[in-house]
Amino acid sequence: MNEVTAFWILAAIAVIGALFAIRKRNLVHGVFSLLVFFAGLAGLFLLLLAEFIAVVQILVYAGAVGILILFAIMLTDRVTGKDAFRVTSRGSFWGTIIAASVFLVLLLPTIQEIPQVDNPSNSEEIVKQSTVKALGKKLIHPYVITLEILALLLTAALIGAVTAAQGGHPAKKKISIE
Amino acid sequence: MITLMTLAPLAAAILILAMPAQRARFTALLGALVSFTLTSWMLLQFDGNLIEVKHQWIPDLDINYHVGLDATNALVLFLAALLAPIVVCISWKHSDRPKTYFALLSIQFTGLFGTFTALNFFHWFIYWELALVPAFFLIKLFGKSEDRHKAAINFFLFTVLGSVAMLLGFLFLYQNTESFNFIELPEKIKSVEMNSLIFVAILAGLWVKVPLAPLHIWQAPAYAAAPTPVVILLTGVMSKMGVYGFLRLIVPIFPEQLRQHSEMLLGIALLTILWGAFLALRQTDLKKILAFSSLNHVAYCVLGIGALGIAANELKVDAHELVKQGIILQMFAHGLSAAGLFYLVGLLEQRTGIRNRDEFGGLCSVTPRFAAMFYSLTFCSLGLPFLAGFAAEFLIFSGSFALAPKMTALATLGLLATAVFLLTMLQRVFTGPINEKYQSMPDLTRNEILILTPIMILVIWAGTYPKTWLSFSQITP
Amino acid sequence: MSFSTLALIPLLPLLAAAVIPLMKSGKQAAGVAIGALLGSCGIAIWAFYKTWILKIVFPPFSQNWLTIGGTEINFGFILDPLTSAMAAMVTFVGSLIFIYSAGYMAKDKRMARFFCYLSLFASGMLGVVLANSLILFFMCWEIVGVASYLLISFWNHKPQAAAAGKKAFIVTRIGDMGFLIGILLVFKSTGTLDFYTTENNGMLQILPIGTAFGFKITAVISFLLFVGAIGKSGQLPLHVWLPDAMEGPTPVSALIHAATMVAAGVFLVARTHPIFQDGGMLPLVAWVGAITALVAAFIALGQYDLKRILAYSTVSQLGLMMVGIGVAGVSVGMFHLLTHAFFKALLFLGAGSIIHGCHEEQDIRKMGGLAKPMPLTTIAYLCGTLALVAFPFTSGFFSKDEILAGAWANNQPVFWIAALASLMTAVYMTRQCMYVFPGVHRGNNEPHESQGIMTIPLLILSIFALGLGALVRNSLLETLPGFPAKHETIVITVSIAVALGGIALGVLIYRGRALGQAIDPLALKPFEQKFWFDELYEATVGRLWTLFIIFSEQLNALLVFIRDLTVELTSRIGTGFAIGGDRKLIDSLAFDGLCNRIRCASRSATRVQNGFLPGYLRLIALGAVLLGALVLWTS
Amino acid sequence: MTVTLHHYLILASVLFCIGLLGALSRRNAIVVLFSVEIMLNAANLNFIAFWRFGNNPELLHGPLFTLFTIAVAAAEVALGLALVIAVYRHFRSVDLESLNTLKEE
Repeated sequence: MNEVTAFWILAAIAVIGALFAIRKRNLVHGVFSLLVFFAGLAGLFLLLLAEFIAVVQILVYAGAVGILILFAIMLTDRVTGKDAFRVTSRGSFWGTIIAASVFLVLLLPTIQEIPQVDNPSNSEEIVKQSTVKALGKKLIHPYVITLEILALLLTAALIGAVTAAQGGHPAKKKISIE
Repeated sequence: MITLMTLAPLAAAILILAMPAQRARFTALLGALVSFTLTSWMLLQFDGNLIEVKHQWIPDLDINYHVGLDATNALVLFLAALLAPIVVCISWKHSDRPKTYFALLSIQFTGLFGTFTALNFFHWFIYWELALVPAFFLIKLFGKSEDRHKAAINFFLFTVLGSVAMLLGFLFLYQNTESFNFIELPEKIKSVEMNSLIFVAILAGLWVKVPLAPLHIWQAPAYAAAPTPVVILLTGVMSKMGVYGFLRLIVPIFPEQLRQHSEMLLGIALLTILWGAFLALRQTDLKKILAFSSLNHVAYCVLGIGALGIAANELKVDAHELVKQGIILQMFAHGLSAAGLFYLVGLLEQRTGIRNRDEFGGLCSVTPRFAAMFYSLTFCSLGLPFLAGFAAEFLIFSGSFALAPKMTALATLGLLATAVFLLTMLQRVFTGPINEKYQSMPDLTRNEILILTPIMILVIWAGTYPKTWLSFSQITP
Repeated sequence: MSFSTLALIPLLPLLAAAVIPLMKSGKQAAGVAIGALLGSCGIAIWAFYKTWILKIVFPPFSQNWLTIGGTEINFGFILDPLTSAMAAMVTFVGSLIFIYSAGYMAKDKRMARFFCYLSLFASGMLGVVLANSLILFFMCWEIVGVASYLLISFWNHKPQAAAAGKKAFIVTRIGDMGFLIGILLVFKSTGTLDFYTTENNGMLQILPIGTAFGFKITAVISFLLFVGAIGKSGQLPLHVWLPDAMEGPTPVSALIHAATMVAAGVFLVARTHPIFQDGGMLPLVAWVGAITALVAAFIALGQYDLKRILAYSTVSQLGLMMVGIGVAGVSVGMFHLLTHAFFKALLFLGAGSIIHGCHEEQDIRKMGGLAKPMPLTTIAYLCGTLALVAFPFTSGFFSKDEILAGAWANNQPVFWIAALASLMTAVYMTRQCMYVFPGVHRGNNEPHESQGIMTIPLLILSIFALGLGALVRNSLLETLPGFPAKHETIVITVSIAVALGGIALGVLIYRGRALGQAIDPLALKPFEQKFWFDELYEATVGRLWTLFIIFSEQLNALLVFIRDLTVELTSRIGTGFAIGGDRKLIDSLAFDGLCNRIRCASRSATRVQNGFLPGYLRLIALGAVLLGALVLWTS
Repeated sequence: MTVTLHHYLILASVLFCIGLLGALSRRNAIVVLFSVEIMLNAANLNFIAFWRFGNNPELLHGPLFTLFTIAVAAAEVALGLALVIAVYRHFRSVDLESLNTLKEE
């Protein structure tokens, strides 16, 4: 299986996964297709010789985020959305139009100006050398501050999430859905 | 080291705000003592050559963090660092909103220290203003008399207007020279055409701060209204900021303009000397007497500055150096004696509730120790030899007489008038029949004597052997 | 005689002054002070012996005090005949006065403080005497001034005493200002303040050359220094403080007004004599001295206060010393200074003893008949009087004779004035003695003789008052610089005639009168009123001074007014803007109008802000699209 | 034919717009949240692609940036879900259309 074939297959998996994820009425199904999308993307990363990122992608997204979302769905009502007669919001047509135009705006420059791209084989050697070790060094030497800040951010997010989810004050007035 | 010394009181101020009120005074004292210790330690190693710390800050605008200790500021910095803990000790029993009070005091210390150490206009000016704002609030919030609000506003407006003029002057100067650096400016300024308006603008800021006639009218009400520790800072250190400004800015940076305007400066200084002395003669409020006396004494420094503008040709004495050393020593001496005197008057007010000189009498026999201290400091103030005031005034006079004989000769009249009003004050307060109301006034306590002791020692030391102190203001060969 | 030994002379009393405040009892304090001064006295006499008898010449000592740039300011001590004679005199007379004070002040509960001040004073005075640099001289001179201020106003519960101290300090300070300017001028023109140096570049060795303020510089300097001397030595017109200073305790009067402080002015002229000579100011010195001598002698005639008579007598005698220096050089002036120190100290201490014996009574009209209860004091006092009136062969006779001889040779008008002053001296002293000693006692209390500690110093001083002149005359005139004149017959005749004639005149006038009740024939109104000097000063200088004060105060008030006016104007303008500009223009037109428009516009915007979250998201995305389109369009 | 940067870029923009479409048109908050995740991942793909085909790959800018993005995204998801739960507690719904308290009336 050569590279091109792999690319197409993986791209197809990712696109289909993403589409299903946003179109599925059943949220649990949606999450599973999201996982498929994540996996496809990880495959693409592998294809781009970024093994470490691919692994992280699997671990964080497929592992953690997916599970998290599943839990969130379990904790809220109408998980499957069976009784929701309408999945899309009001005026979703305009949303679709806008999304399409964003796509155009993004696509146009990509198609118009063919970027001057090096032959990937030229830099392939260097790319292959950039192992996890090099990445680790980089994280320690110039980006240590960023790393620390990220750590802080995650901690803060953790605390914030706990606090927010805990609620504390029970709802004073309950608004029923229409 | 200098930075640490400058910022220690500021750190104390922040801590004070974070801590319970009863710890405030300890923290303030700690901050002041840290500064004092560091200053003393630096002075011990100081040999007259510039010790500087320089960090880039905004290099494109020549704004650097640049502090230093050199012959010009060493002694006055020491004075400020010495008076800081003393001021805190004096206000030890202060119980009215202690957190605010001590935090403001500490911030003011930082402002003062920063002004004396900064060598870059940018943060020098920040410190300069930083010293002003707490003083305003201290007078307004903690003053005793009725007119404290008016006095505080007055004080603030006068000095701020002066500062604005100075800021403008410096900005124009910067446009011409592209430098904010006090050390480099004298060199750079030689090559550019200078508008004398710049000089006048900077002069105006210092003029108000010193103050010189006729912009002195904020001084006496402010001194009279402010609480004693604040007056000590105002007269002991803040009035020196003006003179220090003259030495740091006017003398090195504007030699040409100084030469052109030296006659005017001498005249103004003379006017201030005599005016201050004569005004003091009619006052009955002890604090106002001392305020005008302060006006008169600091003006001697400016007399010296004026004389520095005159070229010394074929003189047998090193007149410029004499004047310069005299000015520095005079700042030191006056800072000490005025601080001590204001403290004593504050004690008097605290004990009797009044400070009208005519309502006392015979205190000499009621409170002998108090009288002894008061007499000594008064004599220092009127220039008695072997006390600090004389050495300083003699140096100023000996230099300025060589340069401007007539003006100096007239200025000695000020010494005479000083003697008259100070002795009249002593006579009214301490001699004559004992006023029965104050017959049981307590004498100085041990703590009060302890506070005064360093001042007394330094006054005598600087008077008998000023060499020690002048070694800080001269570059040792 | 090393530098440090010499320095001990002023330092010992200084040390005593520093130690005394730590002591509790007055007796201890007195002991310390007397001991210290006796120590100084020992050293001074040793120094005197070395310089006068062994005739050793000591090089001047200098010690750097300050070095400013290239300029040095030195402290120094000098030991020459002038100095050692003066130091010996000051310490010796001073010791006697100290001892006397221990008795005089024994009942005062502030005795310790008194001795502290006395020691400080002695220290300052000795510093003046020994100083080899003008600056040290001046500094000690000021210390003397302050100590005298403290001593004169020692009984400061009396308002007059406090006022007198202040007056003394301020009037002498007027002179000091002249002195200070003189020092500055010396410093400027020579670059040194040392009198003598081993390198021969002291200010008295290289006299300043050139002009200052349009006159010869040495003339200006000597004039200014003389102003200082006038203030300190109570010469006309700055003599007014001296009689008032009698408010102090009597030993103080003796110390300050006889032996030491007032002599400092004369000593200053003697010390800087070369400059006076070079500047040609000696005739001025002589004239001022002569006029002072005469005026003060006349005033003394009209006084009733025992000590004030002596005070004016001192002023008069100081005038004569000035005359002596002016006409015949240092030696003659110093000769009279030394003899005068002894007999005037004797007189003052005697007066103190009399006052003490009469229970603090100072008015001579209330005395009389004291010869019997106070024999020792009387004898001593009469010895002093004889010396003062220059009775032949007492010490005053020799020194005054020299002065008159010099005046005759150089300046005859001055001679006649001095002679007249001497005559008056004899008259007023006789008048005083006639009031005090013979007859019956007119006071209320029973007079008594003083104790031994007070009378013994009196007797010692009497011996010196009588004998010193003959003893030291020759060696003094030889050793000290000066040009004593030959003694013409007429001088000696006049000299003896005025002394004896004055005494005779006094006895004639006052014998058999009902003293104290009848009108005194010589106490004329101008004399009694001291020629209205105080009133004159009050009317001129005092007025001018007050005028200055009022002027400066009004000027200040004007400034405050201007400030208030500015503030008022600014606030008016501000209010004007607030009403006219702010409220009308900005508020109603611009601001409110704008607000209304904004409100209208926002109403349409609320349609977007409808709380519909996906709508918001879409808007954001739309914005992104538009931005992207813009980028594409422009690139 | 080889796979070029172009392919990846177009793929990424397609994925991004799918994510956007989801965010703009679905009414369930959780779906909106994972739409956002899809968009983020599309951006990550771009980073990696640029790194792979761009200049100076040895600087590792792409992977590093992606790493950081992933971390931020994780934080964002955690918080976002927490908020969703909180909102749900309050309104008993995660329907975005019913969350209209921002409205003026």
